[in-house]
Parts: sequence; structure tokens; C-alpha cells
Amino acid sequence: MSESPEALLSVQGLEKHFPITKGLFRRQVGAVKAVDGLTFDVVKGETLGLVGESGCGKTTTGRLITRLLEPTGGKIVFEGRDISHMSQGDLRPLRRDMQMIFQDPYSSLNPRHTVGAIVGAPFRIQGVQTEHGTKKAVQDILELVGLNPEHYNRYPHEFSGGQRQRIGIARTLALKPKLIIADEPVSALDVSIQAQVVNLLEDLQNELDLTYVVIAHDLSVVRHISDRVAVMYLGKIVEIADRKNLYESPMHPYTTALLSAVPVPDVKRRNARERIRLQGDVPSPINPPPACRFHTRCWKAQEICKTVEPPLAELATGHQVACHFPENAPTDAVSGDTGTTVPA
Amino acid sequence: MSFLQLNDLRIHFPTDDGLVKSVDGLSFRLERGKTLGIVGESGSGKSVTSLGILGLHKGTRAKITGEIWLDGEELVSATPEHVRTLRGKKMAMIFQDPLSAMHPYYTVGAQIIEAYRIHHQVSKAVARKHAIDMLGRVGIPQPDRRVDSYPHEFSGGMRQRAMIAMALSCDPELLIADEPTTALDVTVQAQILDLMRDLQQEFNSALIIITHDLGVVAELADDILVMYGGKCIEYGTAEDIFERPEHPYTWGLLGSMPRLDRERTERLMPIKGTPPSLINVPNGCAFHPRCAFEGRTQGKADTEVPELLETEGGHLVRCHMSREERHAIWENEIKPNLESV
Amino acid sequence: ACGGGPTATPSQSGAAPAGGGAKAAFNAALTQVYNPSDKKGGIMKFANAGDWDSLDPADTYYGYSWNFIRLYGRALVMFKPAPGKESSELVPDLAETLGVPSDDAKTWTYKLRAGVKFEDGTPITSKDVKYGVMRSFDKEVFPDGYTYFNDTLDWPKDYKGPYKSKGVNVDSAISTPDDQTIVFHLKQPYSGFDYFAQLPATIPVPEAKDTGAKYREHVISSGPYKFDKNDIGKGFNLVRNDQWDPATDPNRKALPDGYDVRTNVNADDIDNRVLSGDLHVDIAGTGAQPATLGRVLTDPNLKANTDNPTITRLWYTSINGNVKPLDNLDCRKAVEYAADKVAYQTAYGGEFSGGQIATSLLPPGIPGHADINPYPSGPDNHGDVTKAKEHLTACGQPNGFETNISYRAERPKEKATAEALQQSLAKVGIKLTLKPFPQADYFALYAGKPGYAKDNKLGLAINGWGADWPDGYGFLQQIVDSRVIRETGGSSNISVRDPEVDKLLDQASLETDTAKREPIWAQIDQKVMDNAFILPGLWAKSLLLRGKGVTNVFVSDATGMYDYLNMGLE
Amino acid sequence: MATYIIRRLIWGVFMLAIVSVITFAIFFLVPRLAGATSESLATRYVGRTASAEQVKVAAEKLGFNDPLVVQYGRFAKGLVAGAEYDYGPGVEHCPAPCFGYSFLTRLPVWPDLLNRLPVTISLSLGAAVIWLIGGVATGVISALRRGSFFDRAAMTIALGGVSLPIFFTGIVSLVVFSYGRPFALAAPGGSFTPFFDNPVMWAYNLTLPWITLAFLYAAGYARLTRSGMLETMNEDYIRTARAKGLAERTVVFKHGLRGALTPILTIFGLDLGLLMGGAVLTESTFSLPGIGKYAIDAITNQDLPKVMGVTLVAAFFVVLANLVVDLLYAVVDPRVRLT
Amino acid sequence: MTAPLDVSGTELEAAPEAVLEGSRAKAIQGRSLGQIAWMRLKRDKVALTGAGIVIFLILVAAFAPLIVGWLGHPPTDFNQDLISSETMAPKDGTAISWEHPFGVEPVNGRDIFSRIIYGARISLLIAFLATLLSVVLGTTLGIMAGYFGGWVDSVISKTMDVFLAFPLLVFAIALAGIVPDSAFGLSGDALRVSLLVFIIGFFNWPYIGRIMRGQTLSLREREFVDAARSLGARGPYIIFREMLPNLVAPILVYATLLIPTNIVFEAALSFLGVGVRPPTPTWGGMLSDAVRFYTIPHFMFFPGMAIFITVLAFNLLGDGLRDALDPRAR
Ligand SMILES: Nc1ncnc2c1ncn2[C@@H]1O[C@H](COP(=O)(O)OP(=O)(O)OP(=O)(O)O)[C@@H](O)[C@H]1O
Ligand SMILES: Nc1ncnc2c1ncn2[C@@H]1O[C@H](COP(=O)(O)OP(=O)(O)OP(=O)(O)O)[C@@H](O)[C@H]1O
Ligand SMILES: [Mg+2]
Ligand SMILES: [Mg+2]
Repeated sequence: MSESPEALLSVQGLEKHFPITKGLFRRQVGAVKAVDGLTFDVVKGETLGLVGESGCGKTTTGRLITRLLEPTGGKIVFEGRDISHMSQGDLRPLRRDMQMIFQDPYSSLNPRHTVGAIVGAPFRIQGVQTEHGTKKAVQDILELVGLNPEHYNRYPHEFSGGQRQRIGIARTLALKPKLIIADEPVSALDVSIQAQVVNLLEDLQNELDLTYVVIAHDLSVVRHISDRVAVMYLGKIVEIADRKNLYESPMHPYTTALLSAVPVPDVKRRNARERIRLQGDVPSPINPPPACRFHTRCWKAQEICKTVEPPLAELATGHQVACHFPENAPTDAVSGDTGTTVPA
Repeated sequence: MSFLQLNDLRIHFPTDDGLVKSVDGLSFRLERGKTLGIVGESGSGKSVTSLGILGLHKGTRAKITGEIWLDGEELVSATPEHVRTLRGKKMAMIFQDPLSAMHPYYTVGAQIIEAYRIHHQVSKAVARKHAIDMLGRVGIPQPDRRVDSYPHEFSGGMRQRAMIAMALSCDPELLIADEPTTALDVTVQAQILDLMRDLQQEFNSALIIITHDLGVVAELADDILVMYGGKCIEYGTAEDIFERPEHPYTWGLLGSMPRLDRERTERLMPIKGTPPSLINVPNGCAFHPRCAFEGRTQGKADTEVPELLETEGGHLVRCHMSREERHAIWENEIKPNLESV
Repeated sequence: ACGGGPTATPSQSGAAPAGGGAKAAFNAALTQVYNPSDKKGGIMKFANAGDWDSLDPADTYYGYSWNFIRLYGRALVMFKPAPGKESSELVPDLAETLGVPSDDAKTWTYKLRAGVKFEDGTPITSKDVKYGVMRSFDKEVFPDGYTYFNDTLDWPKDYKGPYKSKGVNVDSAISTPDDQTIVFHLKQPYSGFDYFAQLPATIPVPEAKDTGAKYREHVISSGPYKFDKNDIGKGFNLVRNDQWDPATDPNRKALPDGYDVRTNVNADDIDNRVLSGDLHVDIAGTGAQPATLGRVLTDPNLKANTDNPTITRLWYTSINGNVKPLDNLDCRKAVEYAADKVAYQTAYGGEFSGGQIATSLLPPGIPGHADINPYPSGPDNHGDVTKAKEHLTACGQPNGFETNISYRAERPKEKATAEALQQSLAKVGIKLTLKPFPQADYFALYAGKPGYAKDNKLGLAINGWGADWPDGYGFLQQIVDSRVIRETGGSSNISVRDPEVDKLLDQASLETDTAKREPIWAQIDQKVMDNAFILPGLWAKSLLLRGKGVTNVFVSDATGMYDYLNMGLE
Repeated sequence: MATYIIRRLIWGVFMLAIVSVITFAIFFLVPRLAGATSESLATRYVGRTASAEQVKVAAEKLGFNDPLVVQYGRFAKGLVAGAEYDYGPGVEHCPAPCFGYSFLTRLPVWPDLLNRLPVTISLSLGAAVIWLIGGVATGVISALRRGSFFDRAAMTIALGGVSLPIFFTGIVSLVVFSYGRPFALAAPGGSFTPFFDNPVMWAYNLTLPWITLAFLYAAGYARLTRSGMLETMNEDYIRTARAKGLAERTVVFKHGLRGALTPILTIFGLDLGLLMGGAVLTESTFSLPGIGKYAIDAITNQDLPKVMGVTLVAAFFVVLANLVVDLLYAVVDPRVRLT
Repeated sequence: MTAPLDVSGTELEAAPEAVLEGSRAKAIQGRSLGQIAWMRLKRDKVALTGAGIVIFLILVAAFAPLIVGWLGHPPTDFNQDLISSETMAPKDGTAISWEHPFGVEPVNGRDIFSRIIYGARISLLIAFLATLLSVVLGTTLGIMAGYFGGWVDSVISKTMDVFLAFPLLVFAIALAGIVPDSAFGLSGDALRVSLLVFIIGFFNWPYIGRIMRGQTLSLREREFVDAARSLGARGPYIIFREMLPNLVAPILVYATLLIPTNIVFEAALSFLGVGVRPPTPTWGGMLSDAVRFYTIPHFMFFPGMAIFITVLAFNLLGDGLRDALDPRAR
């Protein structure tokens, strides 16, 4: 796949295998294939949503991109520079441009630091001098995310979950990054508070010209904030498309099932909806099913799904799917025989 | 009298920081075969209510007043020993986090067997058969093998199924599910909700489902109770709540949710502020500091506690605004926004 | 021989009826047999607060052990098992008579009694006695024992004992003309060889049964009792030896049926158990613990069951002339004067269990003792500050000086003494720093090692010495002969380096005439005191607890403790 | 599981080896730093009256002039393969594990240690049973009646118990209950009767040390149990058990105590392991002839082979206890997987 | 360098709806967790009593010469006029009087009161310094093990295992016994105190080390550490700025609870005769002397009680601190 010229972030064949060791000499006997060959681009100014069920490797992806983890394979290109194996020292200046929002507003703020110290940390760590001093800069950012700048000297435990998430967001904004990876930024929050944070993220994007990769498992939230959405299953992307296409005409059976499983607050259509119920849970990433990883739960699966891994192919403009029997696909685009054969 | 009826239930916790009024004057009724959904923000008193019904506040400093009638018996004033005999058999509960709610040192089977044998004088072998049977019924594959597994050897969905099997092992007439799917993935959540619906129909039990996900209640509930700050602020049938909600908080909840079944809205409409602390409940209407329509209450918002009044056909709302005003706001200001573009 | 005149022993016992009796009174067993009886039977229970150094006759060097060993071993000669003065007399045991010296006193001949057998029935011959002495030569195997035989007998050159010098003919030292006769050949004439002959090393050991260092686990008995169970470190049992023939043994009564001995028992427990009747004898024989003292002395009934003998033991402090400024005689004298003798006495337990304030070396019980007091320590014995200061000035240290005092860390009494001296010497400006050392290496590595003592300025060293036998030689030789001091350490003599003293010692050992010999001991005593190499503290006394229901109790002057040989049970 | 045990065993042996190296180094090095020479070390073997010549020979023979590594190698070889000693009439074989011969008693150290072991084991096991039962029972009652008079009294006593050093309580109890008092609880210290000789005397002689030792530990265990119980009784699974309608007794003992007991078991194993390696203070206070008393005596006499032996035996028990605790943990808590 | 984020002048839509000043804002004053802990501690009467005793003991130890000077009986002075020459016991049993409020020792008649007071110095000094040593070592190594993981963790953890396998007391006694009287340029009490501090402190660090390692491991999992890393923070910054503040509470608690253990430890060593050299008074040493005179109970009572009360006070304080600092408590 070609690298689109304006891609801010480009991920190619990204892999992360956590070794499993055993025995007397801690021999490696296997690996958790948390991320197993991801390829996608993020264009400047857009929001890419990354959805999938628990354990499918979303967080790992986020941590790989921000290089909190070292990738096992593949390439991460940020602003044209390959950062996949860059040393932490070389990464330091780049980190200003790429920031991460964390899932848990309680554990992502150091309880012993004041808000001022937390939001001011980026300046201190990166050694950035500001015109009117760090304090002023911090207070400006606090105001920006909707917090009272006078709370500069307070501690995180004095804030509610939503406010804490704002503090976390303020910290990522401090150095005016270009790309923000948000790992489940709202899933720990109450519904009514989630909306506040979602709105804030959108406002900030407009205002500051940010690019987001938003990781979430809530399909409705992802639909709300993403321009494009990638669906992950067991360490792989099974479908990636722009929002409208993905939600209105999903091609991968898994996406379809996922969408139909979301409970909808509409009593009238309670029994009217056609539901697809998947069997069982997501298999373990230690021993993922061969070939198409979804075949164990797929109602459309056939022999080929167990032997041939479907490639991620662009079946419609900007709509890539990895499936032998995609739904809603233009008929001519169906390819059942390309791809690698897995030796039995 | 209804199968389950709560009259002015209050559960207060005296703490060092002050009195926590977790549940403050809650009343509702529920018939056999019906499902009640309770929604509300974190800390609004949902779990405390359900534990109160089961009489599980023993050992805490809870002060419980009011009445809980279950099948003609009053439980608040009953002896703890009597309530204990009802637990498991007459009423049972499914908890949110099945991993921590199951004893890590005993097999799943042992825990179900134990539950069954409290109420049935049967041999271990018989109880074991029953346990395997129950596990099969909740859809656990190879139940005769998995019966000897430990909870940590199950996946999240299987644990919740096992939890349900345990709760249902004595055919309880009242089943309370406290956030049964919050810890689960959507696909698994859908499986569990289906299962609960089926089982309820099969046993014809009364079901209370507690959640903060409006989608879940919409799928299951006949009636819905919205809680805020330890009080019921709106109660009605599912249609009432979703089609004709009358409380600003309910509106807020609906406005905060991005929905898959509608067109994508440009902006969400969040409720401002944060949930109240139950120690310093705001004066007057507990919701008024966050209410967008606080100005339309003739200054009563922060002085008077609004009463829970019936608007029509069993639909109850706790709001200072008049029925007409609420209708107008819903029709003109809220509903269009929810469905915009 | 105990020739000393009246001792300082309190004489309340005089009132007790002569010939003994069971009437309990303080000191009732001091000069006569208390509760005499010939009743046989019963098991006597002994306990030892420490570990036995060794049960092997070649390897034991404790008075109590020599006292006790006679129950399972017969040396050539022994001290007479009788109360009072008589106990210092030597009587033949395995030998028919005392030793017969040659004219020049260089060879000593003993004839064994006939019909004496080992516990396995083999007759005891002079070879067995010879072998016993030979094996005691090997100090690598038997490090604890004395070296009298090593030093005095005429051993072949480079002899290393029977284990390492296998088959070497030692007839030059010991010859056995026949199975009943043994002859000792000395390098130099020595008049007191019978004292050597009573040492446990002359107890016969059958060579065939010798297991070297392990022999202690089962010593082959030649006496009335033999080993039954022996759990080293915990205790052992003796039972009757049926091969022992009373006809061959005029000294032993062998009353009890057996002995049960426990070692490593808490000292306070021992006292309490003796008082309560649960135990019969505290075998160490060093007297009651301080806690017991308070109890016993304040209760007339309890006190009536105690005896308070004087022991031929001196508690003293060595003044090391190698350490500056103690190389100056006046500085040493200052120490002699300044010391608070009462505090010294108190530290050891007062007049009953500590002892009598000593004014010179030789204890009153040793022949040759003369009452001298070269350094009177003030009117009430609390030290003479004026005199001490005078001598300090004379030695050029008018404001005093600093030095160290060493003591054995495990011995609370020595610690208390060191503290007491620190106190009293401080009054004249002599500042002492306390230096405790482990008892096991006190002489070998620290205080007794000249180089170490000098380098570490151990000016004073707490010390103590008990006579191996009640005789001037047995008492003095090891502590005043400068030739026993070795650079490698290990000698009890830490401080006395005086050629004149050495000369006097040689003179005495050649002197076969007792009457001429005894004044020489007094002369040595005087000489050492004049040079102030030793600060005498106390002539020891101990408060012994008489066990309940024990018969034939009496204190032996030779050992200063109860004689264990003929005790019986009521 | 099997590989886990093997790995742990290997590590345990390795650890003992390290302990022995360090102990050896310290006991042979520090005295030398302090000025001891090969000769002065040998002096201990040949007695204080030996001649310089003899000492030299002995030092050479005992290998004190060899480099430390060689000396350690010899020691280690003795441990594993036994050693030969030449003291008596014949060459003496000291079978593995040979810690050498004691300076003082001239006996091999190992049989001596074995001899002492029953005392220490009797003492620690007996006390352990008492403190475990007493401590856990008190802790459970306290936790269930949190804030009650019993709770406060028990916890005050427990805190006091933890704060009282054993050598103080030991002496006080001896003075009060023994030393010939009419209401003696136990025979005075120093007498140990092997269990198989006379079980009654065995128990009688150990009663006082047991109680004293148990008091110290029971106090700690009561506190531990109490806080453990308070914690587990707040667990979700307790709520579940109640929701099933279980009787409170079952909830407390089957569900609550089971959860609280696991960490206590761990600590119990380690405490017991430490005690088995020598209850030094207790044994010396009550003068029980166990490993601890042996250690003190050995140290007093600077009897290095004994000290080495005691140190290694004690370390062995700790290592063993660690292993047993880990295995036990896996048995008790199914979540623990040993790989 | 200019401000990386220029927000001046921009009116943001996000602001108004989010700011939630209300009744709650006033209730919360900027209180740090430390202040909250202090508030909780202040309510804990038992812990305060413990703290009071601890402070009192520290003052007593600090001003021992003053107190004793004022009472006029140096701790090493003999008063043999008060001793019965027969039994060595104090006359009339204890010789307790206004002069000697705790009576005198048998044999030499030293004033027990002033010895107890001076004993406090040694006990507390050794316990504090040893604790300090353990805490410094334990914290440093524990954090290193937890933070760096991998082989660093392996090495440190295994070292801790080895240390924990040592029979501490046996080893300490043996070590204290073989060290000569002057070494390392020190001698006398200074050497003994340093030696004891070293032995006690050095062999105790693995206990704290393990706790610190565990705490660090769990802290390392907390997302704020990742946050700092994703900002480009280096190891030292993360350890000292992010982790250490969170470790202060457990360090404080365990240090407070280690002190009483060390007091008992020191007393035990003195009791076994390898502590500070006489005549310097120590509680353990006094107890060990007193054992021989168990018929004179006041002699063992006072040092025993001194140890008991001190240890108890530190335990009470430590417990209280733990409750106050542990957010899970109550
Ligand atoms: N450090 C690690 N070592 C071993 N396995 C890991 C590690 N981190 C993650 N994994 C495994 O990798 C897989 C993917 O984990 P990841 O956290 O990325 O999932 P996720 O999609 O974020 O799930 P969730 O929705 O639960 O957060 C999981 O099976 C997880 O157990
Ligand atoms: N034992 C107790 N002591 C004091 N306060 C309590 C106790 N139990 C619950 N509360 C308080 O009661 C309030 C209601 O709690 P509850 O668990 O019912 O909330 P919830 O609605 O179930 O919230 P969530 O959605 O987070 O589960 C909370 O503020 C909680 O802090
Ligand atoms: Mg995740
Ligand atoms: Mg809840």
C-alpha cells in the first residue's frame, strides 16, 4: 500500500508479540500476538477511530505508536520519520508532537502532584521556556479545557472524574502536539460526563488543528467523533473505512455483528431489529485461529476461511476489508482466492 | 399488593464526614414476570437499593427505614435470620464484576452446589447434577467439565453466565441484576441480555436490572426508574421514558448519548457539572445546579424539594416545572436537537 | 598438704556435734562429714551450668571434673576422700602405695593393685596406665589438658604421642618392667611427683579401645561406675560397673545405683532445683548464683543447708609491665593502692560467695602462706588515695594516666570487677577503658598474648587462678614463672616477668625437704607483690548448697568443693 | 509444577551455597582483618598450652595458610562429599554433610546439630500450634466484633504482646511460674525430654517456653488475622455468599477465613522456618539445648565450624520454608500457577 | 522560545459549559494528601499518645546529661553504701528513694534511673540510625529493582532472598562478637554503635526493599508514569519526581514500624552480650545483668518496661500513621 503524501502517521505491518517464557531456563515457548500486522495511515487533521473488543490490541497499538512499547516488527512513520526503533533520547524532541490521553483519569494523574505540577510537567520535562512563565501557560491551558485556572494548586483527588480527564487532556495539550492518541478517553466516565469530554475533544480539534487517533470500544462514541474508523479483531484490522461507509454498509461480518449487538435506546424498535448474535468470546491471542481469525465465530465461514488468510483489500474507495465473503460489497470486488495459504 | 413493593425506603450511612443519604425516600412496585430498569449516575444509590432489598447491609452502619414488601412479607422489620432464608430462594442477585463476586478458591461448581444445597436437602451428587444442568442452561459449553473450573479459568462472559446460573439455581422469584453487563464486550453483552430475557420468561420471575446504560434498559425493561442523588426523579414505562421524558435530567441523559440508531448529531448535549455528593446534597431540587432550566422554577429550585408527582398514567416526575412547561420544552427544545441532521 | 593454720572460715560450725550428723547447720559439712550413712541405692542427680570440657581423662582440666572422674576412673594416686585438712593428703588408689622415688627423685615407681579390671573384665595392667599417659601427650587431640607430663618426663626427641609417633619406644619416659609395675623417668628431679600421679592422665586406658578424640564418648571405666548413655552437650548417665571389685578399693563406697548428669543447664535453675530437692549437686562447685544468694542468706532455714569454704583460688588482676606507663613500678604501685578492695569483693559476690580480701598471692590454704599486706588499701579497704597519688607523682604521672582493662566477656563478675576498678582508679585520675574478650580466646589470643596485649595497651587484665593441687608449686608455677609466657599466647601468667622469681621456683622444685620448700613459696609471693605485677583481689570463697537427702557430704580442701566420691542418698 | 519445584530446589541449593560463601568469608576473613593469624586460628585446635612449633604444624595441617578460596573449597567438598580427619588413633571419616570438627568438643558438628534439632523443632512446632490457634481465633473474633470491648482489649494486649521482647517475658514468666514456685507451669528450663521417651514430661518441660513464645507470635497473628478478616469480609464474594442465603457462620469461616488465611499461612511458614533454624533468644532464655542455644554457645566459644553449621542449617530451614510456602500457596490458591 | 500554545485572545466554546463552580467548590480547600493524613492522625488519640511518648523519649535521650546532672547520680557511679555486703542486694530490697527513684542495681549500687535515661540514648540512637540505613538501602535498591526490572530486578531480588535466608540474629551475634575492639579507625562506644547500626541496618534492608519493590512495581503500572514517559521524561525524573512522592507514605510507615523492631534487636544483642560495651548503660544490657538477680525484680522491671513502653509507643505511632496514610483504611 502506498504511503499517502500528507499522512501524519503511517503504520505499516506493525507487530507486537509479548513473549511467554517457561521452564528452567526461561525459554520462550510462545507469544501473545497482541498486535499482529497493522497497517493504516492517519491524515493530518482527521480523527481515526479504533474499535474492537477487549484484548484485541487497541491499547497496545496506542502504546506502540507513542513508543511506550518497542514494536516487534513493522514500521511507524511519523511526519516522514521512521520512529519504530528510535532511541528514547532521539524520541524526546518528537514527543512534543505526539501525545497520549489515558483511559483511567484516576491512575493517570499523580496523586501527589498539584494540577499545576501535572500540567506544567511537559514544560519542565522538555525544558520549554514560556513567555510569561510556566504558571501563566499552565493557567491558560486549564482555562482552555474548561477548568478554573485558580485550581492551579489543588490536588487531583479534589476533582471529579470528568475534571480529572480534563486535567489529563490539558497536560497533553501543553506542548501543542500535532497528533494525540486517546486511549478510551471517556469509557471510565459517567454518560453525562462523557459527552462533556467528547465535546471538548472536538472543540479542541477544531481550535488547535489536532489529529486524533481515538481508541474506544463504544461504537456510538467512535461514530460520533471519528472521520474514519478501523475495526480490530485479535490484533488485526478487519475493516477500515470512513465513518459513513462503515456504519451504513459494513462489509466485514464482524463489523456487522458488532453494530447489531449495540443496545439501542429505542423501545419502539426493541423487537423489530434484526440481530446477529455471535457465539462465544474472542479467542486468546496466544493461539489465534489460523487464517481468518474470525472464522470460529463467523456464521458465514467456509473451508477457505480456515486455510487462507484474507488480505486487507480495498473493495470500495477508502473502504478496506479483510474477508473472503464480505457483505455490502460491489460484486466485482469479491475476491475469494487471493491471499496466503496457511500450511495446515 | 404487588409482588415487590418499596414504600419510602431510606438507607442512610452515618460517616465521619456526615450522613450519607444514599437512598432517600424511594418507592416503587413490581409484579411477577415484569422487568424494572433502574438507571442513574454513579453514586445515585442504585446498588445500595438493591442490597437493601436483599438485606445485605448487615455489618455496615446503614440506617434503614421504610418498608419493603416481598410477596406479602415486610423485610425491613423481619429478623435477619428470616431474610436470610429468603435470599437465594425467593430473591437472588447478579453482581457487576463476576470475577470479584465469586470466591477465587472454590470451583464454580462448588459455589453453585453450595447455593443449591442451602435450600434443598439433597446429596452432593444431586446438587452437582443440578449445577451442571444450570451451567448448561446458561450456555456454557461442556458444563460437565467446566463445573470443576475455578472462576479465573473462565472468560468474562462465562463468568457472568456462571454467576447467573448460581443466582438462578433455586428458581428465585425476584432477580436483581446490578450492572450485569458493564464489564463485558458488546457482543457478549448482547448474549447475556438475551439469556436474561429468555430465563425471565421461562421462570416468570420479577427482574430488576440496574445500569447506567439507557440502551440496556431499553432492550429489557417494562418500567424504568431514573435515580438521581438517592431519589427517584422519574418513573414510567419504557415508552414514557424514551418517548415522553419529562425530567431535565432524563433529557440530559438522552442528549449526552451518541446513538447509532439515529443520524449523527453535530454536537452532544451534555449535562453540565458533576453529580452531587450525597453528604452535601444541594438544597431544594438536588439536580438544580446542573439543570439547564433552573431559571424556570420561580426560584423554588434551591429552596423546595420537588415532589414526585404523576403526570399521566403512572408516569411520575419530580420537577418544579409544570407539566405543560415540560411538555413544551421537550417538544420544542430537546426533541428536535436529539434528532437533528 | 594443707598446712595452713586457722583459715578465715567463719567457725559457727564448731557447735556442730563431732562425728557429724544430719542436723542442718551453716558450714556443717566443712570440717566433718554431714549426714554420714552407708545406705546404698538411688540415682544421684547432678547438673552442670556449662559444658563439660571433656570426660576423657587425658583431656580434662576442671577441678570438678577431676573430682567426679574418680567415679569411673582410677588414677595411681588420689586425695584422701575425707573432710577438712585430711583431704589434702595423698593416698594410693590404683597403686598399692604412694610413689617410690629413686634417690635423686628422678625416677618414680608405682606398683598396681592386683585384680583390678576394666568394665569389660580385662585386667588392668601397667601398660594401660602407661598408654593413658602417653596419649595425653598429644595436645592436638587433647588440647584442654595440662602439660606436666609432657614437660617433665624424659620423652624421646620429637615424640608426638602414640597416634603420630606410632610404635616409638618411650621407655625413656615411662617403663613397665612388668604388668603391675610402672616407672616414670623425669628429666629433672622433682620432689612432688605424687601430685602428678593423682592427675587423671594416669587413669588406665586400654589401647585397643582407644578411639582418640572420640574416646570421651565412652570412657572405659576402671572405677565403680561406667557410662550408660552419653549425649555430649546435654548430659550422660553412669550405672554400676559390675567388674569393679570393692576389695581392691579401700577409698570408694559406691553408694548410689547410678548417676544422672545434665550439662548446659541454666545456673539459676540448678540452684533452685538443688534447693527444692530436685537435684542433688551443682557439679561445677563454684557456689550459688547471685540471685540465690539473696534468698539463701536471708532465710536461716536455707542458710543452714549451705557451706562456705575457702578455695585455693585467687581472683586477681594482672598489671602488665610491658604497657606504658605501667612499666614504671610506681605507676603499678599506684594501682595497687588505689584499688577499692571492697568493691572488688562485692563484684565477686561479697564475703560469702566472693571471698576474703586478698593482700598477697598465696591463699591461706596453701602451705607457705604468710600474712603480708604490702599495699594496705586504706582503713576500710576502699583504697588509699593519698598513697596512690604519691606513687603517681613518683612515676611522673601526677594527674593519672589512661590504660585499658580486659576481662572475659562471658563472666559477669569480671565485668563488675572491671567496672569497679574503673570507678576506684578514676578517683586518682587513672582512666580505664573496658575491653571484654571472648573467654575461649582470652589467653590464647588477647590478654595472654604478649604482643597483642602490648599493642592494644591492655595495662590491666582481670584474671583468676586456682591451684591444680594444694601446693605452692601447683598454685604459683603457672602464674608467676616468666618462662611459661609465650609469644604465641596461651599462658595464664600475663604480667610477672622477674628472673629472680624464676630462680626461686627452680630452687623450690629441687628441694625435696618440705620444711625448706615452703618458705620459698612465701618468698616468691613477697617478691611478686614487691614488684606489683599482680593486684590481688580475693581469696575465693563459695557458698555451696547442700542437696536435700544427700548423705556423706563434706567439703574437700583439695578442691574446695564437696567430695563427690562417696556421697549417697537417704 | 515439577519444573518449578526443580528450579526452586536448584535456586535453593545455590542460595545455600551463597550463604555458606558469605558466612565462610566473614568468619574467616574478619578475624584475619582483626589481626588473627593462621597460627592464632590453629591455637584453637591445639589448646592454649601448645608450643609455637605445634601450632605451626597444626596451622599447616589444617590448611590455614592456604588461600581462602582453597579453604572454602575444602569446606564445600566436606559438605558434599565428606572429609577425612586425622586426630585419633586412625583417620576419621566425617561423612557428608561434614561441617568439620568443633574446636572444643573435637566432635563432628553435624551429628551434634542433628542431636539438637528435636529440641528446636519441638519448641517451635508446639509454640506454632498454640499461637496459630490462639492468634487466629482471637483475630477472627476481633474482626467480627469490631469495636467491641473484646476487640479493643484483645488488640491492646496484642500490641503489648508484639512490643514485649521475648527475653523479658521469658524471664518474667520463669520467675513467676517456675523457679520452684508452688504454681509452677513447667519444669525449670534446661531439661528437655524427647517426645518418644516420655510425652508427658516432654510437654511439661516445654509448656512455659511454648506459652511465652506463642504469646509473642499470637499477638502478631491476631493482628494479622483481624486485618485480613476485615479486608476479606469486605470482598465482593462475601456479599455473594450472603446473597445466596448462607448462614453467617458459613460465610465467616468457609468464605471469609479461607480468604484471609492464605497470606497468614505464608507468614506462618516463614516464621516457622526462621524459628526452626534456632529460636536463639527463647532457647537461651529458657536454656533449652536446641539449635539456637547451640549457636550462642558456639559463638561464645568462637567455634567456627559450629557457627558455620548453625548458619547453614538455619538458612536451610528458611529456604525450605520459602519453598514449602510457595508450593502450599499454589495448592491453597488456585489462581497461583507455578511454571 | 515562544509559548507552545498561544491561547490568549481566543474565546473557547468549551469553557463555559464545563466550569462547574458551585456549592462544592467552597467545601474543598486545597488540601494535600499529607494534610488529610495529618487531620486523620490528629483524630487518632491512641496514635497521638504514641507520638507523645516518642517525643518525650527523644527529649529524654537528648537531654539525658541535663536530667541526670540535675538529679546528681551519674549512671556509672557506684553507691556501694546502699548494698548489703552479704547478699549483694540493695539494702531493704530496692533502695528506692527520692534520691534513687528507680532504686539501685545490686552489687555496685548504680542508679537505675539515670542508667535508664542514658540507655534511652543508645537504644534510640542505634534504632534510628539502623532504620535510616535500612530505609536508604531498601528504598534505593527496592525502587531500582521495581523500576528497571529485568536483570537488575533479578539480581536485587535474589540478593534480598539471600539476605532474608540468613539467620539474622545468629549472624548478628557472631559478627558483633568477632569484630575487634578498635577497627576502621573507630574504637570504644563509637565503634560498637556503628557496628550495631551497620549490622542491624544492613540486614534489615531487604524487608523494606521488598515492600518498596512491590510498591514501585504497582506504581510503574499506573498510567501517570506512562504519561511522564510519553512526555519524554528520563528515568531519574520518573523515579524522583513521579514515584518517590508516592512512596513517602509507605516509607514513613515502615520506618516507624521498623524502629521498634530495631530497638528490640539492639536490646537482644545487648542482652546476649554483644552490644555496646559496659559500663555504658543499655536497656538490653541491664536486662541481661538483671537476669542473674531475678530475685531483685525491680532491677529487671525498669529496663524491661523501658523497652516495652518505647516499642509500644513506636508501634502505636506506626499503626496510626499507617491508618492515616493508607487511603484504604476505614
Ligand atoms: N505487557 C504485556 N505482556 C503480555 N501480554 C500483554 C501485555 N500487554 C498486553 N498484553 C496482551 O495483549 C493483548 C492485547 O492487549 P491490549 O491491552 O492492547 O487490548 P485492548 O484492546 O486495549 O483491550 P481492552 O479493551 O481490554 O483495553 C491482550 O490479550 C493482553 O493480555
Ligand atoms: N457502607 C457505606 N457507607 C457509607 N456510604 C456508602 C456505603 N455504601 C454506599 N455508600 C454511598 O452511597 C452512595 C450510593 O452508592 P451506590 O453504590 O448505591 O451507587 P450506584 O448508584 O450503585 O453507583 P455505581 O453506578 O457507581 O455503581 C455512594 O455515594 C456511596 O459512597
Ligand atoms: Mg485497552
Ligand atoms: Mg453500583
